Amino acid sequence: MRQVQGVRRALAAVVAGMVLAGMVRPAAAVAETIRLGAILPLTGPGAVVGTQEMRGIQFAFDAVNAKGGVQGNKIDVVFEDNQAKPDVSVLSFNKLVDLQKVPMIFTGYSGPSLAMAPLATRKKILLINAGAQSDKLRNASPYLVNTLPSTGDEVAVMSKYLIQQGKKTAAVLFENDAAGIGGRDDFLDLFPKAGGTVLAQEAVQFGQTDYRPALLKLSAAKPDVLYVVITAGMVPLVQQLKQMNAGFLVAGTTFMADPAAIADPASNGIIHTQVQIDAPPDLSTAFKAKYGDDMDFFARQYYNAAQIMVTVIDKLLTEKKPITGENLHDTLFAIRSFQGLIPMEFKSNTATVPIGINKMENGKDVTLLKVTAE
Amino acid sequence: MVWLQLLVNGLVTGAALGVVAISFALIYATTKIFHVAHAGVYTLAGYLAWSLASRGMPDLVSLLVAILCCTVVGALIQHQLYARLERRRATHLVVLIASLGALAVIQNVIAATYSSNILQFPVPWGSRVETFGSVRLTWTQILTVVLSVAAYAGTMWFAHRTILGKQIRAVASNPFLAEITRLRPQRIYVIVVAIGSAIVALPGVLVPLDLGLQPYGGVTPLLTATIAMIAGGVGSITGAFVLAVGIAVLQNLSLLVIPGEWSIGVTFFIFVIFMLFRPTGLFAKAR
Amino acid sequence: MDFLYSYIILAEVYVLLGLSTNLLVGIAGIFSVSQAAVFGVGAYLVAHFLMTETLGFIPALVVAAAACIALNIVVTLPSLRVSGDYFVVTSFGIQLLATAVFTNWTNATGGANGLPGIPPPDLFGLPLESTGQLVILCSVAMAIGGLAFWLLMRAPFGRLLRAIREDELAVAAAGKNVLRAKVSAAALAGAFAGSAGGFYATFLSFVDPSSFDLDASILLLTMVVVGGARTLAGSILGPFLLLALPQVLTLVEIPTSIAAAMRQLIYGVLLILFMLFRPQGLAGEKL
Amino acid sequence: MAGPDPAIPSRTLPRDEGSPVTAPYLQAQGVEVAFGGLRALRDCSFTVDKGKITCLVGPNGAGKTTIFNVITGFLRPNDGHVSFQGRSLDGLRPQAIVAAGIARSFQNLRLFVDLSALDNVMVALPSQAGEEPVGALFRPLHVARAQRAQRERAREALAHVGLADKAGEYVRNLSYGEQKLLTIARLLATGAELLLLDEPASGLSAGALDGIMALLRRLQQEGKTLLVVEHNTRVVQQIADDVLFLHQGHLMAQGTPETIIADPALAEIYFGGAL
Repeated sequence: MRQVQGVRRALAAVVAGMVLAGMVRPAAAVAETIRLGAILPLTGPGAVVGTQEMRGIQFAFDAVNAKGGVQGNKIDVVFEDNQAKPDVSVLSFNKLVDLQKVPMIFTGYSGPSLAMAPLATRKKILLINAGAQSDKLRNASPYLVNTLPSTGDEVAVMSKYLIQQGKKTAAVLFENDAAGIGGRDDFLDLFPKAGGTVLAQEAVQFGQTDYRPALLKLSAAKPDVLYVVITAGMVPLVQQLKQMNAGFLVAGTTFMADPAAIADPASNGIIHTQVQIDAPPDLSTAFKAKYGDDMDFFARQYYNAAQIMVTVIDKLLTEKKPITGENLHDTLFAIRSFQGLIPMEFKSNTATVPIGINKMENGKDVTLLKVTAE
Repeated sequence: MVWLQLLVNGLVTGAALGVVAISFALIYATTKIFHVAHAGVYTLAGYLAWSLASRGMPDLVSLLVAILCCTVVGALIQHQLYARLERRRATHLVVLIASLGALAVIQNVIAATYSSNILQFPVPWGSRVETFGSVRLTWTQILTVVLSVAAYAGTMWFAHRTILGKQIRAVASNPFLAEITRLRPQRIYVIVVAIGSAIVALPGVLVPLDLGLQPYGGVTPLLTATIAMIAGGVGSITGAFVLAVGIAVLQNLSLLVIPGEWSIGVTFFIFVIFMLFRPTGLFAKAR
Repeated sequence: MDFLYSYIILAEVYVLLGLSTNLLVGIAGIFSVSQAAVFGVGAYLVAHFLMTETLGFIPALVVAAAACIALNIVVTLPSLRVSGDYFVVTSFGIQLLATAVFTNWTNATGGANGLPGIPPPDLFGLPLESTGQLVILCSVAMAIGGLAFWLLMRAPFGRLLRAIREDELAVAAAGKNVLRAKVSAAALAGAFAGSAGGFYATFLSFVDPSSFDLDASILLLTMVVVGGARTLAGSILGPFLLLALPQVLTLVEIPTSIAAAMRQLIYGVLLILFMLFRPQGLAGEKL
Repeated sequence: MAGPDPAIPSRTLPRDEGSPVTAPYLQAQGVEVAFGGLRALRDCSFTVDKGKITCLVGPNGAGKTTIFNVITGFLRPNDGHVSFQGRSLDGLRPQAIVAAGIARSFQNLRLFVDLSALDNVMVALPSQAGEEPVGALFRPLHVARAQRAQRERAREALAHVGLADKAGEYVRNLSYGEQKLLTIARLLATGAELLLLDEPASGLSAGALDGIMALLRRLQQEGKTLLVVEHNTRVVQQIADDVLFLHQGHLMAQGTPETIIADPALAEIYFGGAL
């Protein structure tokens, strides 16, 4: 009997739980507020990047709202923490769409974005990814738009450059997650196509900053160049490379451009491709004043993505169309070219942006040349 | 000579890990509490030292203050949490879950205060390199080895040569008997967790000095240290230290034969197999 | 209503997992923190069969459950050999080993990229695509799981397991086969976890290693603890409440930059408070 | 009342074809047990006769509980053999030995404190339907029916030791004397015919002591054989048919209570050694 009673009580509590779950932020918001969503990792190891992304978005919309909003409409972004996990992302997606009625959502990280892509197609919700670069994101959904090139584009540019410089043998150090493995796969494919040979590869776990064993093993293969696809922990990496005093060139992707690593003298001579996105000095200063951190690559990307949304919403409001996911999507492709922090064009779901080859020198990141990927 | 550098790197990592292992072993052997929150104390030490160092405090002062704070935090966890649970006659499982809760609290207080970015210590001297034949070590690495071995020697001296150390070992071997002889185990427990926390603060500062700070970064070192403690035989400080060094060396050298992404998996695989065939550890005394 | 539906579906999947954890941890007293690994194997297997179109959903589920029965027996084997905290560490090891396999066995699991595009579940060839249909499917599954759990607990088998949790030796002295009962409990827990994995994979249409890591195992444990150990009511209550908790906490006004860490922090505080003041959870029995 | 109580299941073992009918009921031969350097049992040999109450006495550390552990399969001897009704028990697991008809109690009771008295007894009932998951899941009605019958048998076992009105009580709410009786009810539920009792009378009040002794006598009359570890010489004198005197892991003497107690050498060991 006790058991049956318990079950009844449990059922009551389940109902209560559902009610509580549904209570999120009463929808009695001000009429002229446009509400958007963002699903980013704000806790866990992914939070390093997620927090910067959140700040980029918040910073952009705060500025817009301070000036009275878009045609008088304030923009409010509801942030959801997905801990970089796909299942939490799906739950958050449904929550934002059903309860907050958001027409678009900012995402980052490949796994969560891929998990949400089918839902976005089905519900016609625009997903803007300004952080993840997995090649699979290119065709995951017509409603998933990437404002930065995929890793493959960067690898292609770098491979060509390396061969031109006479660096024909390479070793790969990659992070054992979607971003790192994607980059490794691209490199294994594209570097030989450009005429080079990959001698060795070694993985490290995300956030595991002791690279020494992997670096030692790779250097034993005596490559001309070490290609690095790692998203966090750059300062220990450059210091440990310096410690080894290795004879090879170190090359990487946009991920390499961690300001703290560039500032460290140990990074001298490292080259990397750089998805072009610059912040004017006054913007950087204001950002640093507000958050105490530099406006890094991800903050700039999401700031830029937020500005793209402002442009699209502005046009929709001018045309007096309702702000739905479908309209946002169509208008984005109708505008096609954007002048945000960097000029970009949407020929497909993935923006075409110039890619630079940079070299770290005496605490500065110097652009050697710029290429526009196909 | 790749293997030589790998071996030396393993010894460096292992020395720091060994100190984590002996601090945990000291606590576990005495209180029998599986103190997972120890990983939080370990992480806290680094952040405290970083706060002070980046505000211009001398490096040594930062280290000592961090050690002092961790001692207090450890004592508080024992006195406010574990002792209360003990009075309520909580099972092992309950204490373990409470400890997991305490770990979550410490980690997220850190994450909320410092953000979850990887932080670097502002110590330019740390990455300076010394060359010994074909082996190259940073100053931080050299300091890590020296201080870790000193911490091990100090702990051994403390446990075997001081009255308090002997009392602790008495309580560890038989809390009931110790109670009759009026050693007051609960008081000893607080002292032991405090001392263990002070010891773990050392690698807690030294390792991030080399590799950077992360709020959620304490769990893997603690688990590996736990494995070392069990494999070394619970109650044996030397066993815990030696096994920790051994595991770190093996993890480093294993790269010569297996891809690096499998090294953690292989470590735990060997451990699981080991537990099936020799569950009392290599250094355990015959009973 | 999709949000509510997906909340219910996910909670129901976790109820199946909670039943699994409750059987193993709460009832048989085998403190495993590797249930997420078994859950993951179930998910990957069902995903594999559906993506290669070798089996329909129900047969795939059956095969996955059978495989997880075998697997769970193997992973709980050390608990028959080592006890208490030693098994906890072994179990941690098994969990980390499983994560390494999920992440690195790229051919089978898609590696860190995961497996996208898993087809929706079908009932004998009839695909269930809408969330509404999935809610019904998962509710039926949860009802079957709950009924099975209830039947097991009221049968002599349930009583035997409770007795084993209290005193294995006394059970053996009463002429019962402790080993067989424990292995049976592990097998059942494997069946529950494996089929939960199948529902999870088809609902999300995507699996990757992050859903089956140590954090997932600990979340699962927390659900059982908060809901309450050893009862059906507790196993249902825990998942529904814990999945709703983050949503409720968004009602509290805290700065966004630290909101997430604060949420996790509250989570840890809850764990501690429950252990201190209500170790039986909301609707369970004393742990 | 003669013969086993019909309420309590009893099992007899088919005898080995070759063994003579005169094989001792329970026999230990040259049992050796060593823990590290300590020899807990050395060349320990004795027999126990069917239908008798045999008391096992000796100073602390003589190996009394160790021999219990050996007989019931909890401890593998380093050497030596134990046989029951002519059949060897060597290498059998505890549950197989219970099935063969030998069950034991523990000095520290080892009751299931979070279970009711009735459930404590029911755990020990042999071969119940629904004791494994397949039966529990797929034949629930059969299991429920069988449980009703089993519950009756458990109640009768409780009634037998005088705990009929305590069936629903949790163990922690029972007095120490009641808990001791409950361990005996649990033993009876196994259906074993040879009962090994580890200090059933220790720590009891005089009244409870008499109750236990009467109960042991009654069990003997019902056809059970009892092997009892006991310190209290008064209890030994009153209930024992036969006494085994164990010293330093070896059988020193065997005889009636009178002869053993009258032996000054044994008394010296017993009382001298105890002090």
